[in-house]
Amino acid sequence: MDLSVNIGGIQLKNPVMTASGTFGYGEEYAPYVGLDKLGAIVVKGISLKPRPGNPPPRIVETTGGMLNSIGLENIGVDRFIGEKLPYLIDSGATIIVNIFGSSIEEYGDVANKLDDTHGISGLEINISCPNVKEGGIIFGSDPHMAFEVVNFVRQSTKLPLIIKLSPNVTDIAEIARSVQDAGADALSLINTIKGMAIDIETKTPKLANITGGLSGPAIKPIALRMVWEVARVTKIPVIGIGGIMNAYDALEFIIAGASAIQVGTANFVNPKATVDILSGIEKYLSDHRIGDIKSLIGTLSRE
Amino acid sequence: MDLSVNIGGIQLKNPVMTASGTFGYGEEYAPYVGLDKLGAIVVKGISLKPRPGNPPPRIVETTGGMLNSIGLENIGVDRFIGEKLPYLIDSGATIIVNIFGSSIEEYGDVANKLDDTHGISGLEINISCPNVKEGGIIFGSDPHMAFEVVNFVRQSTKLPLIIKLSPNVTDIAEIARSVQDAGADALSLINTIKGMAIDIETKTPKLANITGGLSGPAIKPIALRMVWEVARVTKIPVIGIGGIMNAYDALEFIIAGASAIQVGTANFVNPKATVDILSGIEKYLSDHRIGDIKSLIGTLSRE
Amino acid sequence: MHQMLSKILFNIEVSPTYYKMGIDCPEIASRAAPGQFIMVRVSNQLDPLLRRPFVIHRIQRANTGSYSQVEILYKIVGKGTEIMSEMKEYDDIDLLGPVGNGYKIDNNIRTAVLVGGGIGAAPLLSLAERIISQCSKLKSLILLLGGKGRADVLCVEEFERLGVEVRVATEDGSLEHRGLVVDLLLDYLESGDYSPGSSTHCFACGPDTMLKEVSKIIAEKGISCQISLESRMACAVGACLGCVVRTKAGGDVYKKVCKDGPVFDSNEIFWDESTTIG
Amino acid sequence: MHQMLSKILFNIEVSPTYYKMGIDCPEIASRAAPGQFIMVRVSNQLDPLLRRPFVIHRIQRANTGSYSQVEILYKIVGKGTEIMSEMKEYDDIDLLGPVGNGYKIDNNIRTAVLVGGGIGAAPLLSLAERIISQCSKLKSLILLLGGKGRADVLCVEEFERLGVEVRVATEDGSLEHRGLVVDLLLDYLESGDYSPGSSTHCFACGPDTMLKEVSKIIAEKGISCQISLESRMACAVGACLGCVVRTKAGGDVYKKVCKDGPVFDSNEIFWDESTTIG
Ligand SMILES: Cc1cc2nc3c(=O)[nH]c(=O)nc-3n(C[C@H](O)[C@H](O)[C@H](O)COP(=O)(O)OP(=O)(O)OC[C@H]3O[C@@H](n4cnc5c(N)ncnc54)[C@H](O)[C@@H]3O)c2cc1C
Ligand SMILES: Cc1cc2nc3c(=O)[nH]c(=O)nc-3n(C[C@H](O)[C@H](O)[C@H](O)COP(=O)(O)OP(=O)(O)OC[C@H]3O[C@@H](n4cnc5c(N)ncnc54)[C@H](O)[C@@H]3O)c2cc1C
Ligand SMILES: Cc1cc2nc3c(=O)[nH]c(=O)nc-3n(C[C@H](O)[C@H](O)[C@H](O)COP(=O)(O)O)c2cc1C
Ligand SMILES: Cc1cc2nc3c(=O)[nH]c(=O)nc-3n(C[C@H](O)[C@H](O)[C@H](O)COP(=O)(O)O)c2cc1C
Ligand code: FES
Ligand code: FES
Repeated sequence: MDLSVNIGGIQLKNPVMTASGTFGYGEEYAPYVGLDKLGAIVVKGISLKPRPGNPPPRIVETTGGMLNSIGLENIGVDRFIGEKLPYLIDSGATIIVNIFGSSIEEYGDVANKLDDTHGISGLEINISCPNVKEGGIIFGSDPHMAFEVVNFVRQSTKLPLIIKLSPNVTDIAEIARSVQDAGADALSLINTIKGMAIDIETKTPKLANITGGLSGPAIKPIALRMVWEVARVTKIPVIGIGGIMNAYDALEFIIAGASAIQVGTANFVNPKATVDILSGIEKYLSDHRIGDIKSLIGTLSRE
Repeated sequence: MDLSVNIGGIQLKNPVMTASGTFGYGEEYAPYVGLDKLGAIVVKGISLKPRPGNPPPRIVETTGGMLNSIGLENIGVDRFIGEKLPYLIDSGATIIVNIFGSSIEEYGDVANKLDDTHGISGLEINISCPNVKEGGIIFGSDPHMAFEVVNFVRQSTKLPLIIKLSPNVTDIAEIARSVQDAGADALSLINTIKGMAIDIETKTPKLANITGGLSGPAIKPIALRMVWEVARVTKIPVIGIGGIMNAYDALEFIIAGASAIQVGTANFVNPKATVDILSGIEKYLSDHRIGDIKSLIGTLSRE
Repeated sequence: MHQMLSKILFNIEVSPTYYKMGIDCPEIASRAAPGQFIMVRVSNQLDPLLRRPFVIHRIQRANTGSYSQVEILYKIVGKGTEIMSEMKEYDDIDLLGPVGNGYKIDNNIRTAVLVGGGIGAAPLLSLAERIISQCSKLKSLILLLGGKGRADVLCVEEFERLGVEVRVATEDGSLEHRGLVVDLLLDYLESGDYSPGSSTHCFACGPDTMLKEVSKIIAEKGISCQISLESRMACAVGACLGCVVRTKAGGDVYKKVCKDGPVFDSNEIFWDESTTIG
Repeated sequence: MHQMLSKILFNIEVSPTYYKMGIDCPEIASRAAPGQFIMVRVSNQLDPLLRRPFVIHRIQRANTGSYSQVEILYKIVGKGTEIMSEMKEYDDIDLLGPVGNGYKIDNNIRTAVLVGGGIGAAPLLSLAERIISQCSKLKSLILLLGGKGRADVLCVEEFERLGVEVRVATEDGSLEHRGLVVDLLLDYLESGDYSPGSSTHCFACGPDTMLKEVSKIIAEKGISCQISLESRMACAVGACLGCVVRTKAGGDVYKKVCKDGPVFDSNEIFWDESTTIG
């Protein structure tokens, strides 16, 4: 059975990846999962300088999901390279580094630093961050700004570029086409959906940051729809993300057009979620006598 | 205890309304709920001519929610007035009619017909429909088109106008301001979020229409965030909708800035949901010694 | 129609993956007719969210009125029915019902042919009981029952205890005739063991493919046939328009399975690949 | 750290809304230290979605190794704990653990003051057992226990059976001292019944407001104090960065309650109105 897929130049042994920010730097889940068994490990979003993140409370459970306002806390690209990358390389994992910045230049700088670093298979560019220079408008919510940032990062690195799209937009396919034109090698979607929860006793938001990003099975139908919308109009591989809890969910995304999938919130519920999903996919393929997972991608009929 | 609220000229005895399309024409739920006990009954969306709706399957359950692709099946405005309205008027309910059209003119025509009809307290305008003339772009996803349709309907009727906003947009506050400027008396949000589900055995969409609208508690955090975003930047009353299952949920929306709320999917789970929510709100008010619900609206602190 | 919390009297596995649940529920038992259904809330939490529909398998009324129960027969097919199978005696269960239109039973029926596929046997037991008690001219009551294997052939003894003649088909041949229940129907109609015309009625419940076949075969013989449909449901009260089925009045004239059905005259339905839940 | 399906041995109400659950779980029992916690998956469905954290109340190790259990003590506060309270003997429960850093117990402790508020008594029992078995120089082991009413004062007998001196405060005066547990701490420190300096240690668990007070009082006396914090958690393995608490190293230097804690030196924590779960 051939489970391998190629994501814009990154060869994955199978389509099951971890979603950025839900799997730490890999080592946290090593007691549960053989890191080298997965398609790839996507690490927590990294910026040029360390960032403290938002004040707590940072998470709150919702029906079938959770809100987080971690605020992209991370140790910065230098400490990542020095402290976290060696362990990951040793583990034998395929490593994808998720990066972000608050200006176009910062995106470029992080990408450039990682370009020279051994052991990294690709970058995932999180464009769901506010552009501080342009007054806080989210890069990923405007096709032109999205083009600009991807175009700039494209020139800063030779590594394969996966652009991670924000779902908080009217037309995600438009943004997708725009970053494809800017030189993206692949797309991943969706990031979290902006949401909120209120404590009715204190009359305060349940998150100190007021709003946060919704993830988990609650958002799966929305994510699946967006993956389908994007995969039909783009030529580069799409990675499906959003509420994938089990192999059935993963297969829905693959049939909708995703060449690979990422598992996020499910890791918290079941630390072995990724490997369980992988073996569930294998079982489906063998039950359905499908020899190569690539032949399942985008096979949705009645379109 | 004063539970009454005024929604853009419509006086409601309490803030608990039914959401369009989830409560039929009222009579379906009369065995469970005293229709005159609720703030208002919002009926299933009505168009100029009867519409058959989409082919089945039309619904599918998702985690904490459901997708529907009813396709706005309805009996048309004339049969509504002749066959359904008399019962509703007899019941003593406050009646709000949800309307839609596939062109600006059609919106105006329906509004105009209802303008002359006795017993209707207001109209709710569903702008989440594709504008057939303009090539299918959704009225509610573009601030200018939203302005146009509301402006036109405003001239077609003297009835109070509640504009129901679509969540499938980058910036819902922008649309809200736009329809406020066009003469809306109130806003209601959110309508369903576009989603999808796939049967991995048949490799077909679980809905015959491929995509559908997601509703239910899964979307509550998104709805609440949008209500908060809209209520802070508009002057007209806002009605909160989306995943409200119990009084706690309803109170979150009111604290976030909603002057009233609508209950949708919850009716299916608990046919007495509306009255249970109403008595839960009353209990909260009395426990917290709040004499007038209006003093609770928009009291979120730490903004 | 009522919504209530009722006590479970028993919940037993009657065949692998098939369960029978008895519920102490006079409100429903006193009103329900064969073919009507109930909506079960399987959890207090919000996953699974929607109620699940189950047709009434049996209605037991006490003369004194102090005790009367409804029974449902169900198959584990997903998470909702899985949760139900774990419920215990004395547990509370949240019900809505009775819902929908049941079978219309003509008092003058002489011959009744019941056709059930798998879990489709469920409504036929209370139907058989009602036919027996209501149709004084009844001469012949026959049940054709099909299933994949012997485990899917349900309630044969209960039917026989009522005096119903039961013929069985299994796809794997593990019980009686190897083949489909429609084979049994064709045989039966061939044999001519029935009085043609309006005194013979057919009642069928089972998978769509079976119902479609049965409808076709029966229509050719000019016998009236009532079928019990399934559809994905949300409200079950006719409000959401989610459960519709195409009718012959036109490809886009729909009826609501919950309110106009779930029992329909087989001539009404327009069969295509996406009828109801497909 | 392990994830496993374990058997529930008992699940009993010990006081209104407070339950004690025993779980047959040698993997955790053999490794766990006082102050560590487990993550419980309360349902197989997706609502509630996240695991719930519970500190280890007691560890029972069998000499033979054939049987060893952990106990948790919990209060019903929401839907997750509500579901747990309905679990029965022999039911399976999905656990992750042991998680986090427990109490650091100095072998030279002479006086140990345990301060518990409400459900905060939970970790103190295994802690008391460990102190007794580990600290050969121990002279005095005292527990100050507070609660709203008598129903919130937990496990007094269990502690007394270990020889711990227990003093109780209730806000409504329904048991012993009317007032807060911090009153008891002030009295105790006033009385000077302890050897000042490094041989006295304080361990506290309870609501944030109590911990904040205790930390302040203890700091003034120069006694070392370990506190056990709560926070909303998702992963419990240090991956999501959701559970952080502010530290004194600066308003925006955070530590992870799940991985750096849940037990912290009270001097580390920066208290403000939004510390952890507030
Ligand atoms: C009027 C009516 C009467 C029925 N009577 C019986 C009965 O007596 N015994 C019995 O075993 N089954 C009966 N069914 C089917 C039964 O409702 C489904 O098997 C059940 O809802 C599956 O739930 P689940 O959570 O186990 O499966 P899931 O697959 O987890 O269900 C997911 C969703 O699909 C819906 N769904 C799945 N299968 C069906 C189906 N066949 N029909 C309608 N909705 C479905 C569920 O309601 C739910 O919303 C009846 C259905 C209808 C419409
Ligand atoms: C390390 C640690 C150890 C704990 N030990 C115990 C214990 O031994 N006994 C006990 O009764 N309780 C303990 N708690 C608190 C316990 O986890 C919560 O009471 C429980 O999660 C509430 O779940 P619920 O579904 O009943 O409440 P809900 O209000 O429905 O919970 C909703 C959400 O908020 C979170 N939450 C609610 N209250 C708390 C809280 N106090 N701390 C953290 N998260 C919370 C839940 O995990 C969930 O995500 C501990 C918490 C932590 C962090
Ligand atoms: C706690 C948490 C932290 C996250 N951090 C990041 C991040 O740093 N960068 C990023 O691109 N996405 C981040 N995400 C988004 C996830 O990678 C993923 O896109 C999202 O959670 C949807 O997938 P899921 O429903 O499977 O969790 C984070 C999500 C969660 C829940
Ligand atoms: C079955 C169904 C039919 C609906 N029909 C309409 C409609 O005709 N017009 C409309 O404006 N909204 C319609 N809606 C949207 C609801 O009114 C509501 O905005 C949405 O369901 C979110 O609320 P909820 O989560 O409480 O259900 C429908 C929703 C459902 C579930
Ligand atoms: S299930 Fe709602 S109309 Fe039938
Ligand atoms: S709970 Fe995830 S880092 Fe602590």
